[in-house]
Amino acid sequence: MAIKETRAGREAHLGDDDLLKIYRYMLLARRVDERSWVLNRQGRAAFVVSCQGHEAIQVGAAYSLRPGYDYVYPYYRDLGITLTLGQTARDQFLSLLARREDPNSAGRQMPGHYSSRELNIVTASAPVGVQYPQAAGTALAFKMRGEDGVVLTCGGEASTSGGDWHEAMNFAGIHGLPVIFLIENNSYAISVPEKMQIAGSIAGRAAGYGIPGVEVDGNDVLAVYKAAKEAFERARGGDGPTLIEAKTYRLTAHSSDDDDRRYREREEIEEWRQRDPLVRFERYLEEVELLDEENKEEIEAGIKAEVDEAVEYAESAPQASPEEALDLVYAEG
Amino acid sequence: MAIKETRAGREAHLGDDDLLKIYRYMLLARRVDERSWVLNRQGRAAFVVSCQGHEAIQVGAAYSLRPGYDYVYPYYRDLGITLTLGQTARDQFLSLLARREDPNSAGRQMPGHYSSRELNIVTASAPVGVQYPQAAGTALAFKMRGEDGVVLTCGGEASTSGGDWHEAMNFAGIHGLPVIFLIENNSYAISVPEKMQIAGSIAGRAAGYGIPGVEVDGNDVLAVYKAAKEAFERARGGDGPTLIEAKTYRLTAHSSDDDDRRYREREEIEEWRQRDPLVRFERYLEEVELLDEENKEEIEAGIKAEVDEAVEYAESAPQASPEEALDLVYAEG
Amino acid sequence: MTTKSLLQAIGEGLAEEMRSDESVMVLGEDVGRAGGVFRVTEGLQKEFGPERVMDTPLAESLIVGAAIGLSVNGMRPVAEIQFADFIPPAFDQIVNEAARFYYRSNGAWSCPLTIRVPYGAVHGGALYHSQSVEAWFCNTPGLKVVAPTYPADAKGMLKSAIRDPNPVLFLEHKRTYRLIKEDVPEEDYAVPLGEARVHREGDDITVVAYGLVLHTALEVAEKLSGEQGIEVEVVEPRTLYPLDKETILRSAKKTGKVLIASEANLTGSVSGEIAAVVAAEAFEWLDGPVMRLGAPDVPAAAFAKPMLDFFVPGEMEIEAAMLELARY
Amino acid sequence: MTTKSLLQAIGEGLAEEMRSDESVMVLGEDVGRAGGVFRVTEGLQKEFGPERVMDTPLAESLIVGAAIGLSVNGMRPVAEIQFADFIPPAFDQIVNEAARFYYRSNGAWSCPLTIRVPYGAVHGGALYHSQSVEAWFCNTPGLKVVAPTYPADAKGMLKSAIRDPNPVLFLEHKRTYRLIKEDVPEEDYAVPLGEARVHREGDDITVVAYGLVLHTALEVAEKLSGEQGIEVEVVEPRTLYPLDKETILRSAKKTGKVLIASEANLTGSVSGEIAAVVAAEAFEWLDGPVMRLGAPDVPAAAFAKPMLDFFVPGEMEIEAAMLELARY
Ligand SMILES: Cc1ncc(C[n+]2csc(CCOP(=O)(O)OP(=O)(O)O)c2C)c(N)n1
Ligand SMILES: Cc1ncc(C[n+]2csc(CCOP(=O)(O)OP(=O)(O)O)c2C)c(N)n1
Ligand SMILES: [Mg+2]
Ligand SMILES: [Mg+2]
Repeated sequence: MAIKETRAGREAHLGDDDLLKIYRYMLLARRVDERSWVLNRQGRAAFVVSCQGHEAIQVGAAYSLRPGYDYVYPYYRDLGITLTLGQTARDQFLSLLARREDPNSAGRQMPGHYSSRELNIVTASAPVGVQYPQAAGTALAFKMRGEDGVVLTCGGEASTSGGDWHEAMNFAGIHGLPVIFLIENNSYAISVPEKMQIAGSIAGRAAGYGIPGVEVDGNDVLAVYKAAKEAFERARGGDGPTLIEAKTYRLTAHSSDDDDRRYREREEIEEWRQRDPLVRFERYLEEVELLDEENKEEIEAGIKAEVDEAVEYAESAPQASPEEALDLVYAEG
Repeated sequence: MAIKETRAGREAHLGDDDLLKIYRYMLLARRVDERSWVLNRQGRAAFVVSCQGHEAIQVGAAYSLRPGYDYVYPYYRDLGITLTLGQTARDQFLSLLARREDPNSAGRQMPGHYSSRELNIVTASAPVGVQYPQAAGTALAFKMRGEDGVVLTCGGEASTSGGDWHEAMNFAGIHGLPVIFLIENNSYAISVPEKMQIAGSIAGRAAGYGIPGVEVDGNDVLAVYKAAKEAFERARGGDGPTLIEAKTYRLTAHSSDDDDRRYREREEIEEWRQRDPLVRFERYLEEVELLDEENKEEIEAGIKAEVDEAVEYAESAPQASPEEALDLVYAEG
Repeated sequence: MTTKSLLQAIGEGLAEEMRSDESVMVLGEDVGRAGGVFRVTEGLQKEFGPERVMDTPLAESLIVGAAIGLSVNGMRPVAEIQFADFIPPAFDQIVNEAARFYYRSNGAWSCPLTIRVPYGAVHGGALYHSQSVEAWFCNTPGLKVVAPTYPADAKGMLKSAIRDPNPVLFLEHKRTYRLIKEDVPEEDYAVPLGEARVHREGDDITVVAYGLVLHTALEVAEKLSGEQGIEVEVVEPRTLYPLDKETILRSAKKTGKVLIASEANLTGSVSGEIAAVVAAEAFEWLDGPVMRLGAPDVPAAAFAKPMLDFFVPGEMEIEAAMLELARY
Repeated sequence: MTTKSLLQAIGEGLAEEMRSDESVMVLGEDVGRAGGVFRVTEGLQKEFGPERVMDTPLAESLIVGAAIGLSVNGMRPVAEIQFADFIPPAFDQIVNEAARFYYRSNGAWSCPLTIRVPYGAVHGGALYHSQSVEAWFCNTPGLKVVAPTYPADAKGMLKSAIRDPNPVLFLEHKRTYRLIKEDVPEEDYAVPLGEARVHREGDDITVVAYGLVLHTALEVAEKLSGEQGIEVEVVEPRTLYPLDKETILRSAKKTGKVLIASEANLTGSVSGEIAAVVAAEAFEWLDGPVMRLGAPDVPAAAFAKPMLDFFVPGEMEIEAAMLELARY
């Protein structure tokens, strides 16, 4: 299929190749995630935490970052972001299987706790919300040096309930820091539904800090892309932070340790499956004739090969030796 | 002077006796505070933290509380509140001079850290902001038991910068708790001016939590009274929390340990002295003919006698013995 | 009497206290509909409703702060911190607030509240679902810190904690939740706080331990008795703060040789305090160095199983330490 | 060389580091225009501007969290916590975050940041302007905790802290800010972290102390030497975590009698860890119990002066403890 200006591209100021790239990242994230569950069910992976349902938010937001220049503070679901930035399926499976070569932590942290010095992915934590003041500080450093770097920091809707989010929003607002708070609101925090988690609305809180607040359909990758791009541009131009609340739904259980039948109705999940952001973007690309059976299969096959290779590689990679637990407690120098 | 319906009374639905009582509380707070500084300058009191400038907010807000039924979480400037609730000048000087009879803490805490089991003044802390989640919890207990108690919790504008304030606002919003957050915004946190402390606006943040947010002139006692009364009524009627931001100015240094010449211009202070809430209310009462030279002097004389007696009493009251520091670490029972 | 796991005993203790005292309530993340991530509170929301078993926002300072506010207004809250690793945001409300209400108000206000805290390393838990946090709190006058290991103790101590007028931190080692079952009384009973328990008498050495390591220590003690005739006295503090010094010192004076073992990073652990007490107050009776065994001084257990297993003091290390001390 | 107080030496150290390294900056409450509530940062904002000497909102988690974020993006922040008592809201960012970036990222990310923390009891400070909080942190691998007492040490160690690639908690005892002056070098110099200092040699007993209590201990040691011929070796850890065990053990083995004194509540204090190390590793050399002296186990120093004075270990108590040990 020839690369041509399409409706989608025009709307989002994206070329066809960009659109297909975005699709590929979303699909890769989905397939890596699915395979992770298979490995878990087979007893080969101790723990999975999923990005399924969040791919549009993550790839859409990350696509206009400058890897290795801008900083990113992702959270545990952000596989779509780290893949878009340049991590690979291999990286993910090395982490899932706790191999020494795991680029995030050499098997120290759970999967989903991303880190890359090269890609400026700042080592992620498990305690929810701690990344926000850190992200604000990183943005302040850019501002102090007069650089145009931006910082993207992400979390679920429950990550706004803790004090750190508020303290960071306030600080970002006071100093007009180049930081984007991306809240991936998937309606649940493990079992706790949004109405028991959030009073008022998340996007609606931005105004109280003098910050633009944008609510966006998190299952619409191009809408997220546009909202994020505008926010990055504002930040790069010295116009300060933006809060983006992207609404979606978690398509899997919270993690492989969770049984969501305790607290979610099957019908609710089914309803949201109809709005699956990946399927939706697929339909869109078909409509604008960027995707057809043929190239779709081609892409699928490519990704499958990539995933197969990655799993194989990771499974045969060595684990860290026990004593390595003693290393790297303090930095030297 | 005959007790008659006046303009002020009609406006605020307050009788003349109420208006004069409010005036008396404000004046008492001011005079007790002024005397505290004198004792400090004479080397007889180690530490003073002041309510001067905040009297209208404090007396206005506390006047429609039901002492010993409603709960109050005051902060260190809230002398006007505790006096209105029923603490006395004596109590304050016993605390200032760290006497065993100090009702707040028997000399353990600094002055301004109020506590009274009888008056439901919950023991106040020094760490700024910790009272907010506590106040929300206390309100939840009222709600769970179906009682119509309300909780008033107060702090300076900087007390909204910490996470506790946000966590409490969110929780109060989710459950529609009968708690009133009264922010006494005096433009400074020690030396830090509001613009370095607060992004956006405090009252403006309430909406983000689905809570009514009211901004009120903190130097207008009747305006504060009305705003607080309405908020209490909402809370008692099951309509949940209110955030009140009352704007004023700290007329003294932060405390007796502070030298505010390092960070405030004399002109700025002078400007605000012109708007002194006590003077302003005095003028108002004169205008509506509730106050004249004669009863003003009478009230002053009464308060002076009360303050004199209280200082004398406190000075001759014994201090706690050293070993009492060991008592009451754990409750028995 | 039926046999119950630690997890079941705690759940049952909670339910019983809620039944007998209307003011007892539970709050925390996922404690309601989901019944807790470990299922300790399963069934409670159904029985007692969504207010008395309340799912909170993800905000630990709020959870403890609200519990304080509830406790001064007639309630007896039992707050759950989902994992010990996530207790730091509540640190201020625990150590600066709850623990001090009574003292700072000269006895006017007290905080009868319990904070349940699952702790300890588990497979797959990694750096932030594994920590032994007790040392952070065992220097806070006004707070009680308990860490029962056996089901019957846990149920009885939970009841004591809920009924106590002071704030109590109630530590539950996650790896021991389902590790063993034992008889747990059905009738109402309470096990007092502040009392250590001697699990096994012995003349040769004393081992002070709690949590998972206690189970291991008891196994090794049996083995050493059977195989080598070494008789180990095993003491479980049960309450870590304030300590039952008397029981520990009595044993130390009897055997003259003390090993303190826990899963916490060695340096700065509660074991250090126990060792210091022994070295100061039982010095004359000592026949050997006061030994400690703990996890290495690294941030916490890693995700990769080989590193995790290396982190937690195991049977071999405990046996080696006991033998070293016995032979000293 | 000019003589300087502790407070001046720290201020000067800060200014020098800021002059020689553009990435060094200061942030905290009132550090800017007001120059800090203790005036440690006086003059810095004038010299370096409002960004490099930044007044922050009243939010300690933010202060440390932002410092972390600054530190991973090329800066060397020196954060100030106004009083040690207000550090709990930052606990998570310090112990779970800053201290673990390096380990959890397998060495990819480090946090070169310093947190200055005025601590210790002062007249009028009461429960929340008085605490000795070191024990909360001296069990956190990845973090360094230092507490210099003398001006020249403090300046040199502050420089080391700022240049260190790890997070360093820098404790300053408020009562010692202006207590003494000593010669402080003008030229650039650094005092390494992790090394204890022997202030006074002696054969009879060892006293390990820091902060205000160190000053007292040194006075008493001189007195006992003059009046009774008892020679006390006084060791200052200077770094509290990780400890310089070697220096402490060397002294313990030499004198055989060890007293550890600090102003913290006794139970759960860092003194316990030091005592445990001595009891385990110098046992064979001990001629007496490992003694500790600290504040009583109550929440903190009270406002009323009689209670405050009772709280802080004073000359009489220190002398009594030294004599007891010397005569043992
Ligand atoms: C401070 C803290 N408390 C509790 C937890 C346990 N926990 C992990 S994820 C989670 C829910 C998070 O929900 P949300 O922020 O909405 O993100 P989602 O998982 O839905 O994407 C909880 C309670 C934690 N990791 N950190
Ligand atoms: C958590 C915490 N951090 C710092 C302090 C030190 N401190 C005491 S009052 C204060 C300023 C408070 O300002 P604001 O809330 O505006 O109240 P105001 O004094 O102006 O009435 C500061 C920084 C504290 N008490 N608690
Ligand atoms: Mg969610
Ligand atoms: Mg203020």
